Amino acid sequence: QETPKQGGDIIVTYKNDITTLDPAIGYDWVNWSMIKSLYSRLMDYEPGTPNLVPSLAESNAVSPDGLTYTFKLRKGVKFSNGREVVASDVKYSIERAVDPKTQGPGAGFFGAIKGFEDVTGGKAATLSGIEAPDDGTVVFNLSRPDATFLHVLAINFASVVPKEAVEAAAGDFGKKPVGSGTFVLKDWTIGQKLIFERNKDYYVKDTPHIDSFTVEVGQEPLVALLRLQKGEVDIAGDGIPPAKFLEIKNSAEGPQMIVDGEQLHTGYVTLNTKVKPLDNVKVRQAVNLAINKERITRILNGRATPATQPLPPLMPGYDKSFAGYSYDVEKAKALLSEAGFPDGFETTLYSTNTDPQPRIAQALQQDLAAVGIKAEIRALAQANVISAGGTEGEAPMIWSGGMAWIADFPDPSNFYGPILGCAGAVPGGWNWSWYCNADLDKRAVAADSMSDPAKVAERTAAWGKIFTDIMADAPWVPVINERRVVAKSLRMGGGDNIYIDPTRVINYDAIYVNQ
Amino acid sequence: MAFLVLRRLMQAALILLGVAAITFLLLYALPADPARMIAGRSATAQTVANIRAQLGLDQPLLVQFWTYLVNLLSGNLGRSYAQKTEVLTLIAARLPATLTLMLAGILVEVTLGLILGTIAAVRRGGFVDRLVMMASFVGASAPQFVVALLLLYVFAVMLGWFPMSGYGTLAHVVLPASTLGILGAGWYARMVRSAMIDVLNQDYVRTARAKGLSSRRIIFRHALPNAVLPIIAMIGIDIGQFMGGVVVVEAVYGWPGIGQLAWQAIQQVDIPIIMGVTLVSALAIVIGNLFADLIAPVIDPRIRTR
Amino acid sequence: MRVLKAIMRQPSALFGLVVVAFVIVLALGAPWFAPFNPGDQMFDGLSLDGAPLPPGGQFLLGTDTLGRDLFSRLLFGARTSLVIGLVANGIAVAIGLFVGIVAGYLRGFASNVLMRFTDLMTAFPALLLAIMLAALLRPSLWIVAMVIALVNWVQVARIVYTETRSLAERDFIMAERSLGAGHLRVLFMHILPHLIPTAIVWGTLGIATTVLLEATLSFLGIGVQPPQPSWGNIIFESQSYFQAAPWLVFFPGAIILLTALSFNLVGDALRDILDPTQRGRG
Amino acid sequence: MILSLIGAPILSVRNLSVDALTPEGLKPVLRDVGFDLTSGETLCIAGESGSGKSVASLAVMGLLPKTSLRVTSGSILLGKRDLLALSNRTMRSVRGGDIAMVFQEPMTSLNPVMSIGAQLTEAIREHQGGENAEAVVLRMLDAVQITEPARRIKQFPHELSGGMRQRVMIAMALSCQPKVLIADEPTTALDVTVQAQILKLMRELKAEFGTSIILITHDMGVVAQMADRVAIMQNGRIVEEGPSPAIFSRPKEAYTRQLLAAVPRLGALAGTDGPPRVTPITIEPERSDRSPVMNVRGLNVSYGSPVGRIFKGKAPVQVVNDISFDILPGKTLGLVGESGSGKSTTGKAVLGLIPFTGNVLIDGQNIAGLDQRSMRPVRRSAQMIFQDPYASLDSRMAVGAAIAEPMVIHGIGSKSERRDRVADLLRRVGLTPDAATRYPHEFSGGQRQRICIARALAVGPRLIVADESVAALDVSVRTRVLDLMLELQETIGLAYLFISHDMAVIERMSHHVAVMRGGRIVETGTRREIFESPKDDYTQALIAAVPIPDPGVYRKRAQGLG
Ligand SMILES: Nc1ncnc2c1ncn2[C@@H]1O[C@H](COP(=O)(O)OP(=O)(O)OP(=O)(O)O)[C@@H](O)[C@H]1O
Ligand SMILES: Nc1ncnc2c1ncn2[C@@H]1O[C@H](COP(=O)(O)OP(=O)(O)OP(=O)(O)O)[C@@H](O)[C@H]1O
Ligand SMILES: [Mg+2]
Ligand SMILES: [Mg+2]
Repeated sequence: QETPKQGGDIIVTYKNDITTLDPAIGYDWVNWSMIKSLYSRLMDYEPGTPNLVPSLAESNAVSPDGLTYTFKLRKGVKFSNGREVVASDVKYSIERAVDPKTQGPGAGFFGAIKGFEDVTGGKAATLSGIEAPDDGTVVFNLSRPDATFLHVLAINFASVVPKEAVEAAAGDFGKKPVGSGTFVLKDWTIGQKLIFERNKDYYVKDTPHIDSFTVEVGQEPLVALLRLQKGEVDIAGDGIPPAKFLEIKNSAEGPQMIVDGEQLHTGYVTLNTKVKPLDNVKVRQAVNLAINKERITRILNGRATPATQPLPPLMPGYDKSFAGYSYDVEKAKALLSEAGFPDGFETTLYSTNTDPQPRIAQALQQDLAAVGIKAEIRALAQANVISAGGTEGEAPMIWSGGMAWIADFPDPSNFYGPILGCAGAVPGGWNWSWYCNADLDKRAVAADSMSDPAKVAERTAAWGKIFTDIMADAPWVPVINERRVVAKSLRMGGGDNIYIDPTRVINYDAIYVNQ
Repeated sequence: MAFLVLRRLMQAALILLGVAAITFLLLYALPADPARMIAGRSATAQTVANIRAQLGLDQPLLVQFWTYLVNLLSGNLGRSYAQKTEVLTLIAARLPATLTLMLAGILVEVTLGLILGTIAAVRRGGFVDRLVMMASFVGASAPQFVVALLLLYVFAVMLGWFPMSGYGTLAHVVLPASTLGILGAGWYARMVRSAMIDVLNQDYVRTARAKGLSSRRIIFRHALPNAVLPIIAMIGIDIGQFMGGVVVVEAVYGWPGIGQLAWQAIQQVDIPIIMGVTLVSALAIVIGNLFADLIAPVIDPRIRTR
Repeated sequence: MRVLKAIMRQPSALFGLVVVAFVIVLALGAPWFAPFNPGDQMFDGLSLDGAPLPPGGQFLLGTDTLGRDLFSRLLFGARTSLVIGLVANGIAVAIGLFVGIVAGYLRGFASNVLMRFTDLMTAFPALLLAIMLAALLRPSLWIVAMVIALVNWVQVARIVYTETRSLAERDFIMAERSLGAGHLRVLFMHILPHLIPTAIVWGTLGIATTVLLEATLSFLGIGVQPPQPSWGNIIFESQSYFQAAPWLVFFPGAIILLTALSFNLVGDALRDILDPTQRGRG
Repeated sequence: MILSLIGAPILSVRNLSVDALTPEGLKPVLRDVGFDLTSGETLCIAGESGSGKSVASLAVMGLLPKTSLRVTSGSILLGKRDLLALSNRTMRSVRGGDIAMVFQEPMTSLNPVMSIGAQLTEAIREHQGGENAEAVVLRMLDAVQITEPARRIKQFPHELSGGMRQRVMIAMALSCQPKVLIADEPTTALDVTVQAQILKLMRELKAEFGTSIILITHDMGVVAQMADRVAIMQNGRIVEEGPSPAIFSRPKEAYTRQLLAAVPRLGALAGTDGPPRVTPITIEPERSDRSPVMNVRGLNVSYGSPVGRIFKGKAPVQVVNDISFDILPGKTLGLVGESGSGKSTTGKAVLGLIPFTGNVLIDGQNIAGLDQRSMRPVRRSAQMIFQDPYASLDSRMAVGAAIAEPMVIHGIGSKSERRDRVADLLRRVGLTPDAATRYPHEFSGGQRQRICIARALAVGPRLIVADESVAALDVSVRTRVLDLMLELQETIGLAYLFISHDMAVIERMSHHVAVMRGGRIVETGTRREIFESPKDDYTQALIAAVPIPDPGVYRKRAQGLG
């Protein structure tokens, strides 16, 4: 591995606008990595890995019952407005993320902190569970043990922000961010570009490597790629569109331009357990058996691997030995007959409408047709699919492509609660299978309570078992684990894992330019 | 005249109100719940309910509409759900780009349409006429995304004459405006041609020839102003047609206009932005129509006194 | 019969007529002519990398990105696209004609209301309407046809309105009234025939645009849903492949253009033939 | 020697033949046309409609429509140059510079969106350079007696009256002092007083600039007044040519004699009460106790109404002012007056075709405020023949259907009965029944006029409003149409409201006459009263301005003046 070089200015492109850089609000995969770099948090990850390391915290201690976490803050860390970061900023920032007035989507992550319900219910303004005894110390008191709590403190919603800047921005903090991260937002021309400059005062030496990165938005991926080939762009953030993939891959410079790496992603079809005839477990199993996952990976030009279980391979707890349902048309037909549908049935398959999702839906449709299931496709805008999924009895099957679950943090629990647990199986929820298994829910709670670092392996195994056991009920068809493909210019340096960092997509802190 | 302007302004205001009402009603009939979209996938039911209350989404529809209108009158278009910013700020930041693009597009289509239509009319029935009519048919029928990519590929990637993407200089405008203009030019060329053929058969053109004027002067000074009359009304309608094309063209050329904003907002069911963009484009169309109505008398003195 | 004979005399119109007839026959006989099932995603229809296959060989016009036979899809797509191009577009022109002549002929309040309504529709973003309907209705070919008609009549109405206004000023309309003709008679027996050329121009020019618009609407979820093919969809699904697999854009594009052009040629000829004032003129 | 010098032709046309391209093949339009125009001379070309007068003049200008008309042989010599051989560029300098033309249709020959001044200066700039073009224009407008020229040049054609437009056209044609001026029916659309002014102007200009004039007209009165030489055209040939007095006094050709005989002469009917009978009187003599078919009291019409309550639009223009008259059954009321005096407006208003105030009783039924449904029976008994027959026929409807239409509207007869009646009507107006399947544009002006009359007769009305029904027709056709109308009055007792600006025609047709000026009736009375003892000054002026088809009269006048 070569040593990173310092300096250089790069250009990154995205199709969509950067919606907001407010860490309490931003929750899409584009702003995710920018927010990561603008702010610092108590905990963070080693670049390119899912390994937690202290960041703003110098050290941390957990009480034996797993209910009290004590952090010592690093000294001399400054916000980009010049003020030093103190313990009360941490408290303020997390309370702000939880406060309903902020309308942040991440409040739920902090559910284990004492006083959470009071704040979300509007009964209290501050979290009784967070204390700042002095400027350098933060203490968290939890109402229940939470094994993922350190991960929670590493997600964007836990980013530390200065109160005075938030108030000065008067609700526009997302456009005028102030943090203590590796980069500072220099300029933002709405609809055109954002310029991030390195934070010269950042507390880790030689981090970041590049001097600045400019994010140009509104760039069609196809055109971004043409520009990249001409050397006008350094990173095409949206990846390589299918139409261009083979051309680039097979070109002479292809291998150096394409970063193709695994991410914490599973693409699946939800089978609505509250809709006939999918309420019958045999039918759901039959559907699982009917899907030819190999063919789908081929349609994706080999940019994915067949999935066997909800967890992606990179996730702790993934069971390599679990084979899941392999493609078997005869068995599927037999199961359907057993369930009383020898001639199949008619149903509807929802999908989002951006390439290649409708194509994958059509591939699924053809596989289903082979066992007699006639699925009508409804390809809609994402928002409409999400709303159909959250409406009881509405969508029998949803292909998750385009909205698929990418983990917030690398812990198996993150794949359960909202999307497979009972809590999500409510109107407006995200459990589109409407699958609710009280027994599994209990096991999940038990696993999450094992917060003792010594029990990590045991906990991981417990989670893994939950996800393989759930496949007996077959609420999903895990279809593929899609790899992420990013295109970068030839001068960009750094390993694949920092362009497809498991915790932050592109790690702007770690990339560098070869002069 | 002043009276006419005033009356038209009042009608325009009514139309805007109508557009606002219809859009509002339709948007709220949508099943997608904005509160849920904001809250995200990890939110509790409580959070969603809180958000709904804060946005006033739990109010009766009419109350919501009334609030919206009152805010609108004070120039407040609301805040974007997804971007948590004033819609007005977002639109204001992008409007100049779209207006530039539209004006340039109209310029291209009208100029191209006038030139081609005139040439075809003058050479009526000949080879040039057929060629021009065929080309205009292809132009009017080609898918815009493909045209955009083709122009980009040929003139930016292969020839390198124009930048591939961006906004700011004249060179940046050329390709997007041409893409937008080609489609319209096809339609205009056909309309100009038939109007022109009509006009060239008029007695006053014969009078002009009897004066010994050059063909160029006859065409540009006598025939064109008359042929252009029926086309002016089209320009007003065109602005509405452009809104669709703008989305595609802005996307391909990375043009920072409201087309992209609208497209994203639609995907995210960001109702305040959809409302805002709708109203702004309706305003543009209404102004376009108004302009067409007001410019017609400048060219045609007969309408002035009517 | 006279009309048909007159068309036969003009080579370009005859060409148009032949193409139109050919396309219609192909559309009706698609199940017999198509070498493959249009929805069949064949395993050997993709290269090992998963790329679509170029024309030639087993697949006459190549395959699409799912390994389906493009030729068969174009044949079946003709059915959808002809309905859109002819029915939807036809309805739009009909509504536009109706609103335009009524508003242009009547004066005063009724005319004003109609035209302001047209203005409102002009100002109302069509795409938005389509999205709303997409969310509220079950997608189908007829829904998309309806939406297209709803969106496209506006321009026709405006043009027809202006034309009717000047027609209504013509002496022969007053002459009809002096004979005691009622409004309906004047509108449909005397004004409408004069608008036929306009209707033909818009009707034929609109074919290609509506066929493509259908694809946009299908994409938004209100049109025909995959895997049912339509010419617009075939282009739309693969338009970003214009470099990697140009045949996926070229063939459907060429067919849309050729068909629209043929209708246009026939329309132009019809317009001249149906116009008695052109009779016996050079 | 001297003779040949003076008589050297400035323009001579030799053996000119023009073919028209039709679907049926080439059709000759002009055959071996030839004439000479000497310097300072006025040549009048007269002849029936469609004889090729306009085509000949267009050929001289090189303005034949390329797609349909083509010169097949002959030459057009301007001085020594053959215009047919000139390049386009050289021809341009001839047009407007050497030969200028005033076209047949004054209303449409000016560009509606250019100011008068711009259209005038343009020609001068083209031929004489830009310096003081403005001054030349003002001088020219002054010369054609347009008042306030400085203001006029800023105005647009629609702001001028028909007579003014025609004078602007003449000013434009003369502004570059052409050697030859071709004027194609410059006065057809104008009333006699304006016509008289324009003809006078042309004579003066000829005298002042020495311009040679080719004047095309079908009005033999105008010919008599203007011509030095006359050429008579028929079927694309010049059938007779010679000095004006010779043609008038000793016409050689039968056609020329016919043309001269057909001219209505003012005063020809002096001393008689009714119009000349075509057939001997067979119906009962006039009885004064019969109630009028039309009774008009206090009729007012104005154009342009206030648009809103708060803001006043343009003030409405009162065009018809407090008019009252009666029309008796089987009688004709002639309505005469200058262009723009409100004649057509009156005609339309009394049939309820445009809004009016006042009372109009048709057959005793007051039509004020009637809706469309209650008007229907009235429409059956009162019909209108419009000023422009071509414009009042639907160009996309076959003639037979057009004539049958009123019967369909009023639910008369079965399909076959209607067909029979159409055939009968066509025969009555002198057309063959096979005309029913043809379209309006396939007929000549006179035939179209007769179709309109047939349509008006279809439902058996008691009253017909005939607006300028013969103005656009040449004399021979005009006579036939007038005879038909009189005959119908004889046989079925029709009453007419006969609108015309032509005094001679009014004299020939009317029992009673009303003279209009500026929206008011200035004088009314029996025909005899009006023509033999006019009281109003305006009436007298109208009668005095009528040209007399006898060059001798003008010669004497000119000598008397000189
Ligand atoms: N563009 C044309 N194409 C074919 N035939 C034409 C064309 N113009 C004129 N004609 C024919 O040429 C003949 C002469 O027409 P022209 O206009 O010279 O008549 P005119 O003597 O001026 O009659 P009028 O007194 O009615 O003006 C007519 O029979 C007419 O039908
Ligand atoms: N539609 C209209 N709007 C406004 N003014 C009009 C309109 N029609 C006619 N006028 C005006 O009304 C006056 C009378 O017009 P009208 O047509 O009745 O004249 P006329 O006596 O028939 O003349 P002509 O002999 O030229 O036919 C004219 O001054 C004319 O300018
Ligand atoms: Mg003529
Ligand atoms: Mg008149």
